[in-house]
Amino acid sequence: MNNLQKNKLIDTTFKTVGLLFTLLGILILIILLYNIIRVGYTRINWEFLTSLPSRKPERAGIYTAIIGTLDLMLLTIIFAIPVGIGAGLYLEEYAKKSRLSTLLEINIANLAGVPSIIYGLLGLGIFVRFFGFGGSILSGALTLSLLILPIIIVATREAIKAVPPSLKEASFALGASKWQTLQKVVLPSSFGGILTGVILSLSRAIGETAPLIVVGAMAYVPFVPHSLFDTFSILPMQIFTWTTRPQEGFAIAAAAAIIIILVITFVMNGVAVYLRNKWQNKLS
Amino acid sequence: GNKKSNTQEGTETPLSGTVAIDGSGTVFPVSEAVAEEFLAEEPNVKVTVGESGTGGGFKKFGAGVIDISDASRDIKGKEIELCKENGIEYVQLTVALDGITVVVNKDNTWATSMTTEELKKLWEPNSKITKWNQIRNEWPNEEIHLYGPNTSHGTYDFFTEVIMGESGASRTDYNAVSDYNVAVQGIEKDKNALGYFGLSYYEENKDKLGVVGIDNGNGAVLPSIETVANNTYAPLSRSLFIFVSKKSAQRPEVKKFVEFYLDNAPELCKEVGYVPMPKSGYDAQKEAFKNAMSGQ
Amino acid sequence: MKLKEKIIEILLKFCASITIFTTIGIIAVLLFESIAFFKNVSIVEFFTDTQWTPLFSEKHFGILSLVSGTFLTAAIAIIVALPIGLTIAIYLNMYAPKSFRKTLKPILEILAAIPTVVYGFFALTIVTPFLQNIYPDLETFNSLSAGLVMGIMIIPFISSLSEDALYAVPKSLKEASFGMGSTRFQTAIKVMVPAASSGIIVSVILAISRAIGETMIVAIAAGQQAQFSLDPTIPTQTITSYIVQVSMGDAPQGSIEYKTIFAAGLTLFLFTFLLNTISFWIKKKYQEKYE
Amino acid sequence: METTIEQTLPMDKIVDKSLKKTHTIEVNDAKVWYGDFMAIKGIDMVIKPNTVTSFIGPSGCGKSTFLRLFNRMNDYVDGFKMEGKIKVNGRNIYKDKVHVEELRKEIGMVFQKPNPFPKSIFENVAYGLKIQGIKDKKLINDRVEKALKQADLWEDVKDNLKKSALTLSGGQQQRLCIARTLAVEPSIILMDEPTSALDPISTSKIEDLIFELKEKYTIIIVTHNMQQASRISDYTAFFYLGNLIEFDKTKNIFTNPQKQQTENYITGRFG
Amino acid sequence: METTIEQTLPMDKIVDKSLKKTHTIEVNDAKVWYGDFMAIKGIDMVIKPNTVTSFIGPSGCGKSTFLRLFNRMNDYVDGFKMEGKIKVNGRNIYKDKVHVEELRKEIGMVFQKPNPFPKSIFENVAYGLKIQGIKDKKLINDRVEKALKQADLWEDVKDNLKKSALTLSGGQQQRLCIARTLAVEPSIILMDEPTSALDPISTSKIEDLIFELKEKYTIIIVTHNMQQASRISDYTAFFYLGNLIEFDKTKNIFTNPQKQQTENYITGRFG
Ligand SMILES: Nc1ncnc2c1ncn2[C@@H]1O[C@H](COP(=O)(O)OP(=O)(O)OP(=O)(O)O)[C@@H](O)[C@H]1O
Ligand SMILES: Nc1ncnc2c1ncn2[C@@H]1O[C@H](COP(=O)(O)OP(=O)(O)OP(=O)(O)O)[C@@H](O)[C@H]1O
Ligand SMILES: [Mg+2]
Ligand SMILES: [Mg+2]
Repeated sequence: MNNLQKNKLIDTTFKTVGLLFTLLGILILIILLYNIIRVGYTRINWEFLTSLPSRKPERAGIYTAIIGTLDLMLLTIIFAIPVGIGAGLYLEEYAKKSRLSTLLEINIANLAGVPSIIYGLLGLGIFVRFFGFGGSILSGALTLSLLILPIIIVATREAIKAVPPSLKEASFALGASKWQTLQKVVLPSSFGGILTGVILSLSRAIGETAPLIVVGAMAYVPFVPHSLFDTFSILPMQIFTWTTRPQEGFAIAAAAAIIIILVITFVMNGVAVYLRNKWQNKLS
Repeated sequence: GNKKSNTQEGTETPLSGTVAIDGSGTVFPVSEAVAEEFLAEEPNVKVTVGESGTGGGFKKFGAGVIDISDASRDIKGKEIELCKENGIEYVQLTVALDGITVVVNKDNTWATSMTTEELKKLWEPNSKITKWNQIRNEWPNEEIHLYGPNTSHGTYDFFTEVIMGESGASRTDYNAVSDYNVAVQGIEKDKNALGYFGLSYYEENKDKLGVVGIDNGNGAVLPSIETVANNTYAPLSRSLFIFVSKKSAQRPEVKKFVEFYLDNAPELCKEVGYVPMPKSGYDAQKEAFKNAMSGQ
Repeated sequence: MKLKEKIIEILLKFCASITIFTTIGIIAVLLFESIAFFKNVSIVEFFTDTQWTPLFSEKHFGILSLVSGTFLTAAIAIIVALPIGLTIAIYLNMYAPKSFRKTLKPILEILAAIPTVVYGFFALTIVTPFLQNIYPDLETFNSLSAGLVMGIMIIPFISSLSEDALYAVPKSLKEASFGMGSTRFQTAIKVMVPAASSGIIVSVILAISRAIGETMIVAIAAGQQAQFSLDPTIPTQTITSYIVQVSMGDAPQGSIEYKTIFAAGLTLFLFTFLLNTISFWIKKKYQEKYE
Repeated sequence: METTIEQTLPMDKIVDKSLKKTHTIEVNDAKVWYGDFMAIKGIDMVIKPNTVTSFIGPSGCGKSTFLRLFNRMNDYVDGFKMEGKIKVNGRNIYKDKVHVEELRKEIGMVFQKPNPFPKSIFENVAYGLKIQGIKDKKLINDRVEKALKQADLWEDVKDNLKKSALTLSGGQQQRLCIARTLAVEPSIILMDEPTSALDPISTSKIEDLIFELKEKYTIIIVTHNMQQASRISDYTAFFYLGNLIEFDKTKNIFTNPQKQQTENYITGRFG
Repeated sequence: METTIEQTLPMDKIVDKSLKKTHTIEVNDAKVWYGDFMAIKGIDMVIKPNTVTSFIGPSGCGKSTFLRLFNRMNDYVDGFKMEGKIKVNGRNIYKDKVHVEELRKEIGMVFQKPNPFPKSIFENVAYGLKIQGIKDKKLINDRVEKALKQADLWEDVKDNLKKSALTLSGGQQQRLCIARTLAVEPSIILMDEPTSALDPISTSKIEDLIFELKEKYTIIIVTHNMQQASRISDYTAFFYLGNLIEFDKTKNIFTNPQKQQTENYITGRFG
């Protein structure tokens, strides 16, 4: 009996600690967000979003940085998604349990953990120099694509795995070929999961500064990119530049830009969570 | 590019094209300011400014990728070689001055001035100084905490060069930062701190920091826009440069941009926290640029 | 029809092999410059010298001091994140109501999405002064607060991924344990965590990878002073913060200083490669065991 | 439960597809391995057209494995290996030249758990036609309607063809799966425990359906419900540990089994 | 199958734990909801000590739900809500004061799929003792051995107690799960389809075991195998759509059911 009470006590204590830790995490999050918002909210307005960068902190805006970020993300999506989904499909549905597929698997797990700065060095060596794309938005997008590819592949595989085998069997039994089954049944059913992976990987990519600096994102770009070979600026780069400036006003502008980048990230994550839930409900 | 130069006259067809600038983060604010003003005048010219470091800038410059390289130091051996290899001829122009300030905590009442000798003793490689009273006996017997730019900054190169006489010669056990605001934060909170960085960071944080006058044998001089401009703040005044590719400067938009740069630098560099040269200095730069262009 | 299927398969296979090319590309780029580097600096010095001062006039190329900084900050981060993250994971999985779990998990995941610059200043301006109240000898730049804050940042990696792993443990095991009269805590510790251990280990290793690869927090809050020491109260430098420092700095390209970043990058790559390979095999081994 | 097989129907007549669209299945010493494990240990069997045959036997005896041989659904299983011959309409379906996709159009399958695609009802039934490349809207509409009618689902869903199939009840879903199979006009239908996930009412609807379908199709059904087997099938095969123990008219199996094992199983002495 | 219940055993004697370690279970108007769905619609039942009671009925009728009320295993299910009383040994187990962990030691449970912990055989059986805080090695060893013997597994594993439980066969695993339950010396054992995942031979071993255990324990078993119910149980309860339709001696249920629904189900007219 005594022992039972002891176990109960431990149980209750742990529950409390668990709750406290969870709340602690949320508290820190609130502190972080509060600190940013407190500093930056005064600058959040339409003008800030639509102004060009400037040497005068109170006039500086993030128009080109936002457009650069969105363009970069769009291009990254265009490059990374087909390849990532294709690779995921191959590994999950085609690859035999061979040496090659094991190698591929280790390799992908490993790439997912390679520090982003190293991707920057890769992009510099391959896209900027070897292919001669220069410090263009194309080089940036290709570099980011490689960076998020492993995440998309892993997410795709998980999503495909979650498609009930019974659906695949049903399709085969109706005389569908493998590709028809993948295209018409597997991919639509795993769409939610894949999209979640894509969005989560993008919310990682959107905050990346270091590799893009190495590849050639510019700090001052007073126009939006019109071609793949144009130079570009991105939000994190703008934030980084501003935080190193001596004037107080730039610290405020940086905080405001951080708010914007967080909002973009939250919206994307929100969409991901929404889609995940929606698709989960639909399939079960 | 034989198009007729269209400076000052005002009524010609608007220019277009691109001007690509990259390089030192120290010079960046000046170039950015110039680019911003230039944009108002020539809205169709796309001027971009990067800050991938003086070294990064020269690398691109030497490869012919950019037109103008911002630099907070002279071009060095390998970089000159690279330019030669790729047939890049250039002209070096001084666009602004900067003073390196030695700062201490606001509550530091003792270190109001230091000689360059003392600075050297304090910062030289393997320096044994760990306490204030090892610099001057009457200073407190307390540990000294050093802050400075990390080794990849032009400021670090310059400081070590003028104080130690050799670029890169420095003790290694100091708090190296990549962002001076971080150093400001550190020094602001630490009574025993001493650090050095560009004048603009001190100017912006005057209320939070104390400053050390530099005695170069002629009595202590405090850093300020005036003392840097008239070169009495010695030896810690330095020049900031742009390197212009002669070939690029053949393009009207680049040429106009450089001229615009030299015309507006005095005003704009003050605005972003640097010190303009006397007018004669800029005239000399304009002259140099003109000569370089006609020398083609 | 058959031909089309074949072509598609080859296309997909090509997509998968891009990841191999990526790795080859990384190794090639790093190796190319590293070889040049090792022509000037002996590998022995690289791995035995305890000083790292490529940008000072008196040059030393002892990667160990960067490695020790990397290791130290990552270790502190894990010491923070592992117990907290795991406790949260268990709490969310075993104790929290379902709706709680559904909302709290994504909220905590936001911690991982905040730009790391923000964390860096958080560490420097809030955590360090706070710690200095407790321990006045703490220097302004130190690996302790950088590590702590990095730990906070990677909590969601451990809490979310471990919770996923716990969630994947067959419900039947949980029921068996409850059915025997275990409390939730006993069930968690004795049954769930061991059964989910592969997933948990993988989450930890991913978190470690992230900590090792993190740049801005360390660069801002831990100073940029390479020291071969495991003292958490003094400034330190990690491999990544060194790479960023040089690649954005004024070091002349093509110089030996510049090449150091590739040698350091290669070391880092080998590091993470080792970790990830280990994690892969752990995962594989356990998977076979429980399937 | 009376059986109504035309034992005398001449074989060559059946082979002629245009005349009578169902086929004889002949199994010749079929053996199956999963890795090292031998799941089917050499089975011979002839299944006549237009009959319903039940496979019964304890769990794990190989019923599903054997059934799935007929449309080569085991092909994708890791470690699957097979020996022996299976002839449908006189043609060995395990020959290399055989188009598996083609075969599966000929031999439809209905699974244990209703598994409609997460698409609309219409799309579910039209799926098989569309993947054959049929584009003719009218044809597709007609076939969908016909299949849904055959599966006795038309009345339930005709106003809601656009609705997601997942909103149907379990029994309706299973009938939808049958309709989906019928739409591609197979001649043989394999069913692997098609009612085990259903409630009694749905079950009896499906049983009625099977009874009707027999007119036009050859049906093989796996069940572990002996009452069901005796209710709906003409022939019954009893499997045990990978062997076919007994295969006879259903009446004989349930009233007068020849083997002791069969009798034990039927009378509930194990299983 | 003869029933051997001591109908005359005075109740107060049973209540005295030291004398006879099994209890009566009384269910009083039990109702269960999962969210809005009512899964159990008001059931009364008295289960006598040292009997085997079978719960039968079609899938989804609430057998598992009802069984899991007895050891409060539904407590963790989201949306679970319960009304009514369940008394074990005269004590309402749904009172707030009741120690759920204590209760579950008293009322053991065996699940449909064998679910040994991924630990050694020994650790599996010792698990329940260890979580009670028992440290005495000798005692643990003895109890493990005793439980394994009771579960008829000792001979199979005595030389390999350190081996992972996952290497055992399905039937052995299920016996291990029973041993694990017996080791904590409960008085009542709940079994939810304990043999449905097993082959015939394992099944018959477990059935024999249940038969032996009846001497010392009260056993309630959910099964959808009517043969099994009739073979092993003294009482049988037939559930349908959340209602208890009929509850009587097994013999009566199978030979002379009082309700039409029961008869339909028993004779396989549906299910
Ligand atoms: N994919 C597989 N890999 C390995 N073994 C398998 C596989 N599928 C089935 N088996 C084994 O083959 C044997 C026959 O399985 P099968 O599914 O055909 O049995 P069944 O008679 O349909 O049983 P049930 O009534 O449970 O559906 C079983 O012992 C099973 O464990
Ligand atoms: N966790 C749950 N949430 C919601 N509904 C549930 C839950 N568990 C069971 N149900 C529903 O309650 C009803 C009774 O379920 P229960 O599992 O008790 O049936 P059962 O008689 O054991 O069936 P089976 O023979 O299939 O095991 C079913 O309609 C089921 O869908
Ligand atoms: Mg089967
Ligand atoms: Mg059940």
